[in-house]
Order: sequence, then C-alpha cells, then structure tokens
Amino acid sequence: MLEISALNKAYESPGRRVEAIRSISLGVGAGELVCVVGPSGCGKTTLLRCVAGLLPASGGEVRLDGVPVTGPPPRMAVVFQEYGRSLFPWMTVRQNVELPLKEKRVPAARRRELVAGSLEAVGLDDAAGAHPWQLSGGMQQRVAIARAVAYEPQVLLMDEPFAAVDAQTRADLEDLILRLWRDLGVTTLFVTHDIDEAVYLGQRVVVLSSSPTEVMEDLKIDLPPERDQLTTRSLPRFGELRGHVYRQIQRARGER
Amino acid sequence: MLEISALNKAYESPGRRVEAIRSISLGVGAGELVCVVGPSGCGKTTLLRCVAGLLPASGGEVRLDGVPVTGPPPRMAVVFQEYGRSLFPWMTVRQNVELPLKEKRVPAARRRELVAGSLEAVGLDDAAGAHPWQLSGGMQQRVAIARAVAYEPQVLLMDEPFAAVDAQTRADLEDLILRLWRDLGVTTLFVTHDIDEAVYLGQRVVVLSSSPTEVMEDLKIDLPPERDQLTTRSLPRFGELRGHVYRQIQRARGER
Amino acid sequence: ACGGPQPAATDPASGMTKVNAGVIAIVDTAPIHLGKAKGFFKEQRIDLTITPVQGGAASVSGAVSGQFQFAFANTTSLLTAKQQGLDVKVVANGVSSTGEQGKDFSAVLVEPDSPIKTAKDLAGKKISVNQLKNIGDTTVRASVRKAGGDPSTIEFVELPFPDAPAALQSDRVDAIWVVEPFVSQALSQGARAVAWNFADAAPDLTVAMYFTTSRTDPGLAKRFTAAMRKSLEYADAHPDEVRDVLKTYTRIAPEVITEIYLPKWPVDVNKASVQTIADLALTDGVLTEKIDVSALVP
Amino acid sequence: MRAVRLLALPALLVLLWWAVSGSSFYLPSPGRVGRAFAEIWFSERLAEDVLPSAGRLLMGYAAAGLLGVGLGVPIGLSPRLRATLEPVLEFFRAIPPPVLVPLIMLLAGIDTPMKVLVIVSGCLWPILLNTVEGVRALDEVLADTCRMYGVRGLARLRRFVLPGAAPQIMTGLRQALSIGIILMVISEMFASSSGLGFTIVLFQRQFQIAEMWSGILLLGLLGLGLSVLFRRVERRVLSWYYGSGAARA
Amino acid sequence: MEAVPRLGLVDARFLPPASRILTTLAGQLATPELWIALGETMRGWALGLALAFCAAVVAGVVIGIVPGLRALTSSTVEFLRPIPSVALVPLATLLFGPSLGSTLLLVVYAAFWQVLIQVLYGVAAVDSVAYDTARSYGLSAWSRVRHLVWPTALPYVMTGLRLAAAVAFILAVTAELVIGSPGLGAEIQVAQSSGAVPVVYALIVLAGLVGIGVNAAVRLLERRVLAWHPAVRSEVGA
Ligand SMILES: Nc1ncnc2c1ncn2[C@@H]1O[C@H](COP(=O)(O)OP(=O)(O)OP(=O)(O)O)[C@@H](O)[C@H]1O
Ligand SMILES: Nc1ncnc2c1ncn2[C@@H]1O[C@H](COP(=O)(O)OP(=O)(O)OP(=O)(O)O)[C@@H](O)[C@H]1O
Ligand SMILES: [Mg+2]
Ligand SMILES: [Mg+2]
Repeated sequence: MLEISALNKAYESPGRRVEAIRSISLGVGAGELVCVVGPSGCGKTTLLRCVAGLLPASGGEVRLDGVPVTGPPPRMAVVFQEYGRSLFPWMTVRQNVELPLKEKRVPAARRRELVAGSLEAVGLDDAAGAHPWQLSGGMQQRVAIARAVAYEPQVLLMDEPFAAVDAQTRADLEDLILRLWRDLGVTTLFVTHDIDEAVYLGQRVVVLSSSPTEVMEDLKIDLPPERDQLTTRSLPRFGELRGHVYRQIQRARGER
Repeated sequence: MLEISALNKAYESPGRRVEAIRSISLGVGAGELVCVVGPSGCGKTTLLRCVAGLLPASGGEVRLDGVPVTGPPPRMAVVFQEYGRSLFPWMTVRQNVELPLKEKRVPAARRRELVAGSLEAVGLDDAAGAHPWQLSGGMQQRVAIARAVAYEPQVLLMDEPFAAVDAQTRADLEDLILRLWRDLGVTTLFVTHDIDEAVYLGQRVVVLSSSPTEVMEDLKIDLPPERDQLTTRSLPRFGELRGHVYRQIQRARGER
Repeated sequence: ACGGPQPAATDPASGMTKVNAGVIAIVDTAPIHLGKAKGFFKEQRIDLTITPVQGGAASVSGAVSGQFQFAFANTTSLLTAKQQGLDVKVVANGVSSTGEQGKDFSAVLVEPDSPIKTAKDLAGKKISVNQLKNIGDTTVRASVRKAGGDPSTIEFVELPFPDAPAALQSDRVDAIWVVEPFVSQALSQGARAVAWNFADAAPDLTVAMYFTTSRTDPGLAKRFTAAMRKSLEYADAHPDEVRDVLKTYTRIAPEVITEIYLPKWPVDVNKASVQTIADLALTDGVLTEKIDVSALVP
Repeated sequence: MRAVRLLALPALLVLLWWAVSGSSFYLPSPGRVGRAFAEIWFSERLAEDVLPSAGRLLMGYAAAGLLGVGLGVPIGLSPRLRATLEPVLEFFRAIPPPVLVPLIMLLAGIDTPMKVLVIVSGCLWPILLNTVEGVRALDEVLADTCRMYGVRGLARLRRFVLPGAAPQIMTGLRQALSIGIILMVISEMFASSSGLGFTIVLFQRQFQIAEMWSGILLLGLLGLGLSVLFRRVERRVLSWYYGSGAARA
Repeated sequence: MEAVPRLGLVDARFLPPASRILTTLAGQLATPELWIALGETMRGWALGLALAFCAAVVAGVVIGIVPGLRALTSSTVEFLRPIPSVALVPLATLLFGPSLGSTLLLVVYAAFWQVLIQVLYGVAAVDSVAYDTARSYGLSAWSRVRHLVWPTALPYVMTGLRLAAAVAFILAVTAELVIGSPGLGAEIQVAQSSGAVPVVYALIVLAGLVGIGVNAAVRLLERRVLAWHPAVRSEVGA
C-alpha cells in the first residue's frame, strides 16, 4: 500500500542546512498499523509530512498504491503534532470536525452522526459548541483526533497524538484507534514517544536512529492480535519487546 | 512559601460559562517539589496560570511568601503547555534563552555561561543559532525548559514540560529538574500526565478531581530523597504509590 | 446620471433643447444665473442646467468631452486650449474689467504697513496668484511693467484665492492677487491695493468668455448666444438684481455682497484686449506661439 | 524567466493602451508620451522638480512612520487609550487632505513644512491603523511569557511588541508609501511654483496632455522603484516571518 | 480648537473659534440643501466603496492563492498604486463629466489599492499548519478560501475596510471639490470661493463627524465577525 524508498530530506535555509532524513525505506501493507519511534528531533514529523505529500522530498520517493505521492492523497487524515495550530480558531469544535466531512459530501444526517459519534468517543460531547481556544491542551488534541476519526480515512497518519492527555484518557484513545483500525481496516502510521504505546498498538514498530536518520530496526510485534490494556500489557512478551525497543532507542541516541 | 486557599476560577464568555476550578486549597513549602496530576481538562493549566498571576482568580486567593499574587511575581519561571507559542519566532534559540537573563541584568559573561550550560543540559548545544520554527516539537519544548532553567528562578511552574520528548530524553530532563531543584532549592509546581513521572519527581503528588475541580488527594511520596531512574523506579513502594495514584485518577475520571 | 457624453437633446413636444453649461460659481458668472432666472434661455427654447465646475481647466475638459455644450473659462485658459489644438470656440462674452483704477473686481493687495507703495515696488517680491501661467501672473506683470518695474524678477506662487488673505497677513507672501469677494473683504480688513491689474493690462479687458465646441449644433449656439447677450445686458443694467442672485448660488456673506465691486458685463468681446493678453502671454512665455485671436473669437 | 514574468503584464497593458489611444485628445499614444517623457524628465527638471519633491516625500514618510508606530503601539496596547483617542483620530482621518491644506497653511506656512505636514497627514493613517491592529493581535502566550520573565518596558517593546506586530506594521508602511506619493502631488497643488506634482497639474491645466501623462508615468515609476526598495528591506526585517510558516508567502 | 483663535494665535477670520463653527454647522444642518448634498456624497461613497471592496477582495484572494500570479502582477500593481486619483481627474471628466460616474471612478481607484494590499498581506498570513491541515483533508480550493484563507485574512481585511472607507469618503469629497460633481465637496468649494470661512470649517467638521460614524460602524462589524480573534476576544473577555 505505502512504499517509502530511499527517502531523503534536507531543510535548506540561508546559512543552515539540516539533513533531517538521511535515507529511509519502509513499506506499510494495506490495513497495517505501524508505529514509529525515535529520539526527539530525529525526523519523525518530517517523515510523516513527506508521506502526506505536504513536503517535497529531497531524494527517493513515496508511493501510495503504486502512485508516487506529490500532493496530499485523497482519503488520508493527519493528526499534527502542533494540534493547537491545526484547529481553526474561528470555528467551533463541531464545525472543525464537520468541515472535512462537508468537503467529502457526506450527507447531513450521516455527518451529524459521525461528528457526534467521534466527539463522544474522545469524551468531548459537551464541548461541541466551544471554540478551540476555550479548551485545554488535551481537549484540543482530542478535537484533532475526533476530526481524523470522523473522516473515516483509508490512511491515517498520527504524530504523537496523545502527548497532551492523561494516562487514562490515553488508554481509551489507544483503544479507539485500535477499534477504528480493526473495523475499517485503516492503514495507520503512528508516531509516538511512548514505547509501551508503540508496542501495545503496533503490528510493527519502526525505530529510527538519531540524525543522520535511517531505519535502525523494523520490529515485528508478535503479540496476539486481540489487544487489551490489562492483559496485553502484562504479557511477558510485551515486557521483552518493550525492553528491546527501549535499548534500541538508547542505542540510537547514544550513537550521535 | 506558596499558599493557595479556596481558589475558584470560572471562564465567562457570552453564552458559555465554565467553572474550571471549583475550589482548590494547597500549600507548597519553600524548596518543595509538588507534582499535580488530574484528568485532561480538569483545570491544571488554569491553576498554574492563577498561581503565576497571569489569570485573575474568580474567588479565593494565592499568596507567595505571604503576599497576595496579583501579577507575575519576580524570580518565577513558567514552562507553558503551549511551548511552541511561547518562543519568540524572530529570535534564535540562544536569544530566546538569553532574553530573560538580560532583563535580570545578569552580566554578559555569566549570561553566556548560563545559556550555554542550560542548552547543553537539554541537548541543544548545536541548535543555538537556529530559529524555533526550524526545530522539531520536542526540541522547541526543550528550548522552553532551557530558558526556565537558565533563569535560575526561586519558583518554577511547569505545565507538562516533557510531553513532546522521547522516553530517554524525558528521563534525562527529569534528572535535570531534580538536580536544579536540589542544588538551588527551587520551589517547584509540576503538572504532568505521567503518573510514574509524578511519583518519581515529587515530594508530594496532588491529584485533582475532574470538573467541578477540587483536590482529591494530597499524597506524600515517602520514597528516599535520593532518586535514581533505575533504583527508585524498581522499589516496591514506587509501584504501590504509582498504583494508588492511578486508581485515584481513574476514580476522578469516573466521577464526572 | 452616469454615462458618457450627452448630446444636447431636443424634446420634440415642447421644442426645448436640454443644455448643460459648466460654470464656475463666482461673481463673474452672475449673468447666466440671472438670465436663467429671468427666463431668457427659455425664450430661446433652451432648457438650461448650470453645473458648477471648479475652474477653467475643468470646464474646457468638460466641454471637449461633450459633457457640457457650453462653458465658461478665462481668456488665458481658452488661449492655451486653442494653442494646444483643442476645439474651442467663443460664443459670448463672459466678464470684463471695469477698467477703472480703484473700482475693479481684481486687485493686487499688500499689508497696510507694507513697504510696497506702488506697482513698481512689486518687482522682486513674492506674489500669490490662484494659478500660475494664467491670467493672473500675465496681468500682474503688465501692471508692474506699466509702472516701470521689471516684471521678470517677481516670484509667483500658487495659492487659492480663499487662502491668500491669511497668507498675506502672516507674511508668507509679500502681495496677493485676488478677485471679488476677496478684494472687498481684505480691503475692509485693512489691506491696501497697490495695483488694479485687469485695468492696467488693457482697456476694458475681456477676462473670461463663454465657449462651445464645433460639436454643438450651430443653430443652438446662435440661440445660446442670443440668450447670453440678453443676460449680459440685463445684468450690466441691474446691479441690484445681480447682488440678489449672488445669494442664490454663492455663499458670500450678505454684508459682503452689498459692498463688492461688480465687474462689467458688456455684450461684446473686446477682441483687441484678448489679442493684448495673447501677446503678453507670449512675451512672458505662458504661450509658446502667436495666436490669431480671430480663430478663437469669431 | 523572472524578467518575463515581471514584464509580461506591463507589456500587455502598453499594447492595450496602444490599441485604444488616439481615439481621444486626452489619451495620446504611448509613443507620444514616451517622447514627451524623454524630453521633459531627462533635463534639469529632474533636479529642479523631482528631487525636491522626492526629498519632501521621504521626510514626510519617515515622520509619518515614526509618528504612526509611536502612537500606534500605546493605542494598541491600551484599550482605554484606544477608546478615548479613536474618535478623535477618526475625525481627522475623515477630513480630505485638500480641505485640510488651508488649515495646515494657517499653522505651518506655505513652504516645505506645510508640504511635509500634508504628506504626514495622509501617510500616518495606514501605519497607525495597522500598528494598532498588529499590536492588538499579539500572541497571548508570548505576552504571558514576557510577563513571567519580567520582560518589561523598553525591552518588551523592542523584543516582543515591535517584532510581533512587524508583519502588520510593514503592511501599513507599504500602503503609506504610495499614499505618500499621492499626497506629494496634492501638497504641491497649493502654494507651489515647482515640484513634480505641481508640474503635472500645470501640464494638465495647460492641456499638454502627453506631457501630463509622462509625469504620471514618472510617478508610477517612482512608486515602483520605492516599492522594490521596500520589499528588500521587508524581506530582511521579516525573514523570520516568511521562513517560519507563520506566513506562507 | 476654541482657544487657538481666541488667544489670537491665528486670526479668527481665517480659523473661527469652535463655538462659531459649531453654531454655523447647526444652522447648516437645518437646511435641506445640506442633507441633499450629504446624501449625494454618501451615495458616491457607499457605491464606490462597495465596488472597490468587492473587486479588491476577489482580486487579492485570487492573486494571493494562485501561485505565480503574484509575481506576474506585482510590478503593475506597484506601478499603478502610487498614481494619484486626482491625476485621473482629466480622464474622469472626459469619461463622465461632473457626475456620479467620475466620483465613482476616483473613489474606486483610490480605495481599491488599500483593500488589495491588505488582502494580499492577509492571505500571506495563513498559518502553515492550518494550511497543511486543509490540504491533507482534501479541502477544495474554494473551501480553503472560504474556511481558512478568508478568516485568516479577515483582520487585515477589516483594517483595509477602515482605511478604504476613509479614503473613499475623502475621494468622494475631493472629486466633488475638484470636478464639481454635486455633493458635500461642491458645497465646500462654493463656500471657499465665496470666502465663507465658518461655513467651510463647519462642513469640514461635518466630514470629520461622518468619519467617526463610519469607523464606529466598521468597529461594530468587526466585533461581530472577528469575535474569535485574539485582538477582539481579549477585549470582550476583559
Ligand atoms: N522548517 C524547518 N527548517 C529547518 N530545519 C527543520 C525544519 N523542521 C525541522 N527541521 C529539523 O529537522 C530535524 C527533524 O525534525 P522533525 O520535526 O522531523 O523531528 P521529530 O522526529 O518530529 O522530533 P520530535 O519528536 O521532537 O517532534 C530537526 O533537527 C529539526 O531541527
Ligand atoms: N480561555 C478559556 N475560555 C473558556 N474556557 C476555558 C478557557 N481555557 C480553559 N477553559 C476551560 O477550563 C477547563 C480547564 O482547562 P485547563 O486548560 O486548565 O485544563 P488542563 O487541566 O490544563 O487540561 P489538559 O491536561 O488537557 O491541558 C476546561 O474545561 C476548558 O474548556
Ligand atoms: Mg515531531
Ligand atoms: Mg493544560
């Protein structure tokens, strides 16, 4: 489904050139959920933006269903790390979530249903009429998630989407994503800093090295497909994988 | 040192009134490190802003050294949850960190030293010349932390300061804060979503209930004062406290 | 109301021709207002609309563009327009100097305590005129020349008439050239006249004229001329009615209206005086070539 | 390629002009105007008429810039000041410069100060309004950051308020540039005997239409030149803004 | 304003004291001619402003979002902008004579650039993350303009509207003053050439008062359409 081959990206500005990504090759099958972890500033956001077609690559290419990505492909949803800036302050929460659906020409009745459903899923049903700047950080982030969920995308890109919410909400949202992924078969690329989360959610966990960024490890998570906050996390294999990824990241950081 | 008594805060806007904080009473002794946890949207940021004198309370009061807080007190530093927006885009990283020191009339030599030291402590020595918008989310957050650290405040307020960094960096930064707190005796109020972090860092952990917000529990962390990522976290008492706080938050969320 | 040039439309029923005339709202143009009020234009089957314009250039542009069938402009403006090859043709006299020293509607004024005593002293001084390279500086030079001074040393500066007295009083300029009602106003407030430039330039100087373009139907032009002649004649003979009509289209204070010097409104253009102005303008470099006045004034 | 892009539209417009010209006395052909241009402006007129005008323009523009930003910042920062001052300012803003000129002449005479004042009286508004709006719209989190770290007074102005409002201040300055040129012409319509604006008006009154258009052409070129210069400055001052994605252009 | 002439700083003949101006104004306001003139001016103003505003907003948004168009048009825009409306007087009289048409031409020409420049800067101020959001959710060009570009540019546009409203009014009066199309400006012109100083200043004061009214109206509009904006919401909240 998603083919990233020898992707390279350097930011050029007068007097400063940063090679954010040296070379990344990665494939994501249809309906797969892949988690990406890596040290801060290693280029995860850059990778996601290149995949979303928002940033032109400096080298290599990204293909979606065999077609090279040059602009944002249809039916793709992104949850940005800068969730605050990705919400339109002049719209209410409901309008923010509804806007992409209107664009997709979802009939009004179905739209209402989707908006209400996704807002409820993220626990914001009573804030639907508020403006984003009247919400707490975590609430804003959940609006961004609700917008992506309501959109029912084929490909979902998420950049540290649960960074601003508390542990319990985080667990709920993790299960929401798992449900969405399972029910709709959404191909998902999920960037996170939380190793537990990566192992818990992902079918695979990709560990990026620190700059110059390459894929350090592409780890298959051989946990049972049915996941559950309590049982899965207490499996011995979970602990092993977790420890493995942790050591890899530590290695990644140490190498720089 | 810091006395919060019967603090109440409601946001009023035409057509919407949100009582963010019902009533919070809380004392923080000089040189104490108190962690605040609570469900998303429960009013932690609001509490911090009231303490910082940035937001007028609707009721109750905040006193610092016995003086009621009406505006930002001197020698207090804040790391905002919206780290990205709190950096001046027209300044480089170094200038951002240096600005408050200039205002404090720290001599140039000492200033250079502080800036270099704090940037190194957060691992950003080579990005000193970059502008904030040329940095990744985690890097931006670390700039905000470096700015607070270099300021050498008497009171330090931090609002989810490590939300955007990877696990390993987070551990390093936690130890940085602990060192700062211990060396300079900084009175610290630390908001976090990470229960482990709260228990690891705090001398006390304050659990807030969900809206209508009150203090649900004020828990003394009876771990040995010398903390260490490996040993402290593997103490059985650590696990107990962690579990206790977790259950409290779950209760807090459940109650709403 | 908005649209391109409007040809003079004749209403077949009444036989009245709609005519739009561009006329500046000052004392000089009293006859056309008076004539309209008296029905002299109706007699010629002209349904006259008087549109106030701001100055000579505006009335010439308006006429050339077909907006006005007839308009009012001063002699120099018309000469300049003719020189530039514009299609203008005089149809009636506009206003003339009284030709009497001390009793004209145009004068050069100085402060009461000014060292300037006569027109000769104006040489080398800073004098305001409403428009440079126009009838004002030409005739003021003529006054100075006539008094034996050197007109080439005068420094002229542009100031609208209404602003000139204030500039004089605060010594921003040494002398001002103004026309009525500013002459009477300034005189009553103590200013002193040192030259009557229109009277000096030529006997019975024709200061301004009504004109049309070749686009206008000659028959209509004849009728307008006839009405205009009657109006001029009437105005010249009835100064009190002139003073009354001034109250309708200007905002000159009533007490000033009773005092001002009225100009002369002879029926015929004084072609000789126009030729004099043309020659003076050529001498002063306001015009660049000699103009045959007959081409302008038939 | 860049040159082609810059020149394509002007070339098209000149062609259009060519096509419609000649139909009227008031619209001479580009060739006529070009000849008049070369004749008139490549002579001592340049030093006599254009340079003094340009000098006054720059003086007035600079004064308006200082005044606009100087007034705009306090007005933008203080809602109370805004409430009291705004009606007064709006009053003066609505008075057309041509009717304001006599008043200015009463107070400032008829020479250079008057003309500079007239330019200021028009240039001030876009700078002032944009500064006020720019200051009002400063980011709240940044404002809080300043308060927390005790960034106050002059430092706050220099490090936060001015750079933060800079994008909108620059918008105002750019607007004012062309308004300044316009008012340069208007100011020379009174009490003048030389200057670019005066010359154009004189040409117009003397029905030297090609010459008049050549003067207008010169005004346009002056504006174009100044705006190119301005853009250079702006790109430097606002490099962070155009780089950061706070703005996309 | 009262003190300056009273103290003799300037001659009261040339700048009457405020009390005199105001009584004159009151007297003028009682005459129907003044209201007719004011009506004429306001008609030219409103029509011209509306035309200029719509044209400039459309042009500005199109130039701002279609790549390459900005470079293509910039030299022409910068060339045309500083050409004074008053220099267009001959063209206006040629085309329309002293009528509403010439007033409109001058008003539209002057007000257009004010709004256009503001719109261009406003369009450029769109936040890149918000823009990426719109793109990734497949918002069409029209939706992007409507839901993202327009709201972002709105504060700039409102400033442009306020600037243009004043400029349009100024040009409406000036056009009447210079060309003599009927209206307040023509009244001022007649009063000026009649040496009726108090009337001139009374009319000027009236122009200023109209300006205050126009600004208040735009401010009111701004409060409604920009309630979400930090500049406005901080004031509403405080
Ligand atoms: N607009 C930009 N201009 C220049 N350099 C940039 C820009 N954006 C990112 N970079 C650089 O690219 C590198 C990778 O940034 P990126 O945002 O992809 O990291 P990340 O993995 O998402 O980090 P984090 O986990 O902290 O969000 C960083 O070194 C950063 O400084
Ligand atoms: N400016 C505002 N106007 C209106 N309501 C607000 C405003 N800011 C916050 N609120 C409301 O106040 C409540 C508490 O917000 P606050 O930001 O303090 O929460 P928080 O505990 O920091 O949450 P999070 O962990 O998600 O950051 C929320 O319900 C929010 O909707
Ligand atoms: Mg990132
Ligand atoms: Mg918060």
